[in-house]
Amino acid sequence: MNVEQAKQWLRQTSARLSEHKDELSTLDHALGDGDHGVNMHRGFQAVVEGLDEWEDLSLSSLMQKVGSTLVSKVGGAAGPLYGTAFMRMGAAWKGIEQVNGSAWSEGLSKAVEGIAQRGKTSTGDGTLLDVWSPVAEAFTEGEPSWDNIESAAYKGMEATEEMVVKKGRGALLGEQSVGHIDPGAVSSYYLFQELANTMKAGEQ
Amino acid sequence: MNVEQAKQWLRQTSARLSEHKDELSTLDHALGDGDHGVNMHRGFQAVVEGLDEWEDLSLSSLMQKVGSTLVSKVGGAAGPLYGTAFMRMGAAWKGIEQVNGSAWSEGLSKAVEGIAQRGKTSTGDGTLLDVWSPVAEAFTEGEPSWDNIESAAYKGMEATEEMVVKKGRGALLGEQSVGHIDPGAVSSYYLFQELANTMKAGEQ
Amino acid sequence: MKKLMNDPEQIVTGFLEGLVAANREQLQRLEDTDVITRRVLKPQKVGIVSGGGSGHEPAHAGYVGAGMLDAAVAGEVFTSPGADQFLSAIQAVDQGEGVLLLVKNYNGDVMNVEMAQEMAEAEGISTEMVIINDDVAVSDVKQRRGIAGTVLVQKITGALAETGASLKEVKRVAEKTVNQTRSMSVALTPCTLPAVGQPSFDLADEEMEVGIGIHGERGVDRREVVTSEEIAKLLLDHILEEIPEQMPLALLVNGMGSTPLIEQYVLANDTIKQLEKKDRDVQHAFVGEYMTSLDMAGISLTLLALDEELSGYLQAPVQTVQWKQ
Amino acid sequence: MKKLMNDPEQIVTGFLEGLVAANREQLQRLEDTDVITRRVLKPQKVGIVSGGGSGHEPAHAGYVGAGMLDAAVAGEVFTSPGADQFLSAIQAVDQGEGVLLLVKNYNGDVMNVEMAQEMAEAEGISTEMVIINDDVAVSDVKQRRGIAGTVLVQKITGALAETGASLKEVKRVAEKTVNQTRSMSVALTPCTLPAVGQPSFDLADEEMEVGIGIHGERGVDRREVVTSEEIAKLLLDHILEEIPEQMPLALLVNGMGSTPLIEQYVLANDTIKQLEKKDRDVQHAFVGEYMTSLDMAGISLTLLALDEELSGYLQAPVQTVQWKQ
Ligand SMILES: Nc1ncnc2c1ncn2[C@@H]1O[C@H](COP(=O)(O)OP(=O)(O)O)[C@@H](O)[C@H]1O
Ligand SMILES: Nc1ncnc2c1ncn2[C@@H]1O[C@H](COP(=O)(O)OP(=O)(O)O)[C@@H](O)[C@H]1O
Ligand SMILES: [Mg+2]
Ligand SMILES: [Mg+2]
Ligand SMILES: [Mg+2]
Ligand SMILES: [Mg+2]
Repeated sequence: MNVEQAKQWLRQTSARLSEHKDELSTLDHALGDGDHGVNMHRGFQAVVEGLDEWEDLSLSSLMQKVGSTLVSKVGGAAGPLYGTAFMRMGAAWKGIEQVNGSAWSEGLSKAVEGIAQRGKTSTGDGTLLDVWSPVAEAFTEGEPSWDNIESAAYKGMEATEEMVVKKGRGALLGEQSVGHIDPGAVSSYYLFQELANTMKAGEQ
Repeated sequence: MNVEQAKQWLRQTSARLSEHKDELSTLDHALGDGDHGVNMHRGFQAVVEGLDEWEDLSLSSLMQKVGSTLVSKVGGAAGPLYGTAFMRMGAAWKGIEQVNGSAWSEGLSKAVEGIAQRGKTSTGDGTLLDVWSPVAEAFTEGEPSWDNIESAAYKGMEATEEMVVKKGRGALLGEQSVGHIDPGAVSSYYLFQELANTMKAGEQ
Repeated sequence: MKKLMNDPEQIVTGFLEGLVAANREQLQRLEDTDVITRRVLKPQKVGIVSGGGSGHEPAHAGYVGAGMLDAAVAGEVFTSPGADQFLSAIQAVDQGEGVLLLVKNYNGDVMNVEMAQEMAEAEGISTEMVIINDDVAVSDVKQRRGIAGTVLVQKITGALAETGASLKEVKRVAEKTVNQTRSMSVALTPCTLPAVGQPSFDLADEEMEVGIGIHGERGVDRREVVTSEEIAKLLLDHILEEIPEQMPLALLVNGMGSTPLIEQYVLANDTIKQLEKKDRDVQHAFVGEYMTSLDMAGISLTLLALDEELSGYLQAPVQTVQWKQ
Repeated sequence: MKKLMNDPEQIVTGFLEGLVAANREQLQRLEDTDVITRRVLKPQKVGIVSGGGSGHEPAHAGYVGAGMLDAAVAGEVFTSPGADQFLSAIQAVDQGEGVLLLVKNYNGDVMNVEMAQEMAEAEGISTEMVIINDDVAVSDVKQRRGIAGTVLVQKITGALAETGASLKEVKRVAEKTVNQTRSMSVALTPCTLPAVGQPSFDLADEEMEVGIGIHGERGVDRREVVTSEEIAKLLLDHILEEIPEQMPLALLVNGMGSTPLIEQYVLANDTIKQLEKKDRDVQHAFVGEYMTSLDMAGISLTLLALDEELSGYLQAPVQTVQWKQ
């Protein structure tokens, strides 16, 4: 992935999230306070607005910028989590203009580490980490299989439905949180699906 | 009318007002703030409760006591108006144990004077005075004709429907107050009808 | 209707008892009355008394304290208290310097106070009454109601009385303040009387009622709900017609009972901006629930044209439950 | 949904602008942020910062001023502000003595503040965070939310900081206050987010929701509306379980946004009576809208177990827009 592809990815993610804004908020209504769609939409819109201004940035700096924009504009819980993830990827990709093979797996596992630290959470807590973590694992040393990655994201998302939520507002519901898909997991799935879409389009 | 008849009158009025509480409030809803029934009910209930305690009072003192109780317990606009009317009757009947002929007309015209002063109002303003004033006039020097008195009260009450209200909350409506009977006129009509009923019962 | 209450007939009693229980060092209730007074009166001072029907909390009992009222008289909800209660308040706060009664322009209040004044006079207590009628929604000036502007009159008059001014002087300044105060209101929802349980009028989902009073009575105009900016403009247009140009202003943005503070400040913001655009100098701005109408959603705007005298008393210290500065 | 507002997305901005416009001598908004600070900081003092999602007005910006907060950070409605905003607040109020952040226990708030602390540390500013979690409705103590009790922590901490105490000392007392503060709420109606326009949950005409938070989330129990006396008992039963016997108390009766003051005091009355029946000494009682949830009707009760230290700081002078004493 080069800077242009990264931008493409962010633009597509933004469009996708804006399409699914109400769906994400409705999911959050069941487990949280019903604003996840609004938050993500606001944040990625700000990212897309920024893209034009951030023309000459390196890939690493772009990721950092995206991260801090998400912290600032998403707010809530998702802001610092997504923000940290992007900032950690940016840090991992310092000096790299084209993410390949091990850089992918390095970047993603740093992102997962960041989310786990920031959210004081681990996999199985029924959060977006349950998408990010299997996705990171699906990046092996070689060139990524985008189909594998997409399906890892999908399965991770689905798995949250059966989990007792342990972190975030959903945790207030205890056992009653079972039976609901986590909204942050869904937005993360969209993010990775758009990554796969972008990269697959580039391969053709 | 002697003290016992006066008490009978007050008891019957109280019962009548309590029966018509909602009707009076509904009328007041159109012209005012919808509480005339509640106010009058509260006031006359307090009067009836007082009657047992005020056993040894003269007719004059009883009327004064009724007046001050109405001021205190009816509150609002009707309280001082009804209260003043009773206090003035009481003052007019000082030393009189049995109201007859000219005492009636003297007492009622003092009451009317009191209402006009207290309310800064005159007949035709679409208020309870439009019942009290014709009633006072229907008491001539001789023995009262209770049928005449009752019908004077009735006509006075009815006449308020066509009037532009000039005093009280109804005055805020200006021309739009036409078409509504004044609630204070209706409660006054009940008062005088019960007076007639009491006195006619005594005559038999 | 859902309300935090016990017996609806006892809601006023509950309020008064709660207010005193929460502020025991400062307030007391006169036995067998619904009169709240300062626990300790400042000696040799004209007494300032206000009152009226309940349902307008914190008015008036919330304004009893140093720099404002000496006593407040509470009637049943939306019903003037009887003359006997006003008399009790007068007797309690008179210290030989006389008592000023600040009365919102409602027939019942005025009549009850006049009766109380007559009774007080018979006891040798001098009293004066000043009638507050700030509501420009009513075109007939004689019929104009007293609404939120009342609290500004109480604040200024109370501050002056605290200095030891005479009854005559206190009355003069109260009347001047009344003359320079104008208000107007808008309701987004009606209110519901505790004992009635039904809204005082019906209002469709997208409607607002313009020019309402504080007793759940219908307003002078009904129209579609508009933005805060437009509401500010609508009310200001009416109010400013009667406020002398050039004079600096005090602004009161008053919530009607169930309008959240966030919305009150949004409207305050639009109001201040529009006044500044017209080059009006807003010297003081107060935002909050000062004179409510039970659980009505809505707002009133009040402007007071200031001179140095009024501005000084408006800024003077005050220590009541609801207004402290 | 009827609200006094313009663009629903701009309601927070309108509030902040209105608050500053109405209180220019006292407050300012940091450029390009939703951070409100004192116009003039007291020199050589630990900075006290609080913040969180909006919709809880007057919290927190209404508590910025001498004796309480130095800065308040406002997020979107019910959404934590980003770490960058907390950082701006920290930078603005740090005077070399460090900054204490008072944070209600929500995941998002805590994470954003932690990020801001890391950034501040990188700039050499020392910070501490104290997490407030007074809501006994949540049985899992780790998940307990910060609700109205927050303002008592802010009041006490702010008063101590004003004396020039060290960051460590201020943190100690803040934590002690948190440990001794417990709250619980009841809703008679849900709230409606400006941008959503739909009630946050449905509640039948005769129902109330027990144990709600301040973000329109459902409570822990739903039942028929009962009297004020019974609501007081219900909430006190839960709260008192965790309040040490014997210690004197401060009571906060907090309106949730559209509950009229008359009802708040009715409940205050019942609460104080019941506490006194249990021989509890209510030394201070506060009644009003301190921490709201938009236009929700309902109430929370907070008890704070006092010792001399806390009692002293609770009584100390304070000069903010919304809390003056
Ligand atoms: N501590 C945490 N660790 C990991 N993910 C979390 C945590 N807290 C919340 N989340 C994620 O954030 C999502 C909610 O985000 P959002 O609704 O935007 O924020 P908020 O909860 O502040 O309203 C949840 O669905 C969950 O995936
Ligand atoms: N100034 C007045 N003069 C004569 N009667 C009046 C006056 N003001 C009000 N009234 C009478 O009082 C009645 C209203 O009484 P009520 O509803 O009990 O008091 P309030 O208007 O204070 O709610 C009116 O219907 C009218 O008959
Ligand atoms: Mg959410
Ligand atoms: Mg009436
Ligand atoms: Mg009335
Ligand atoms: Mg949120």
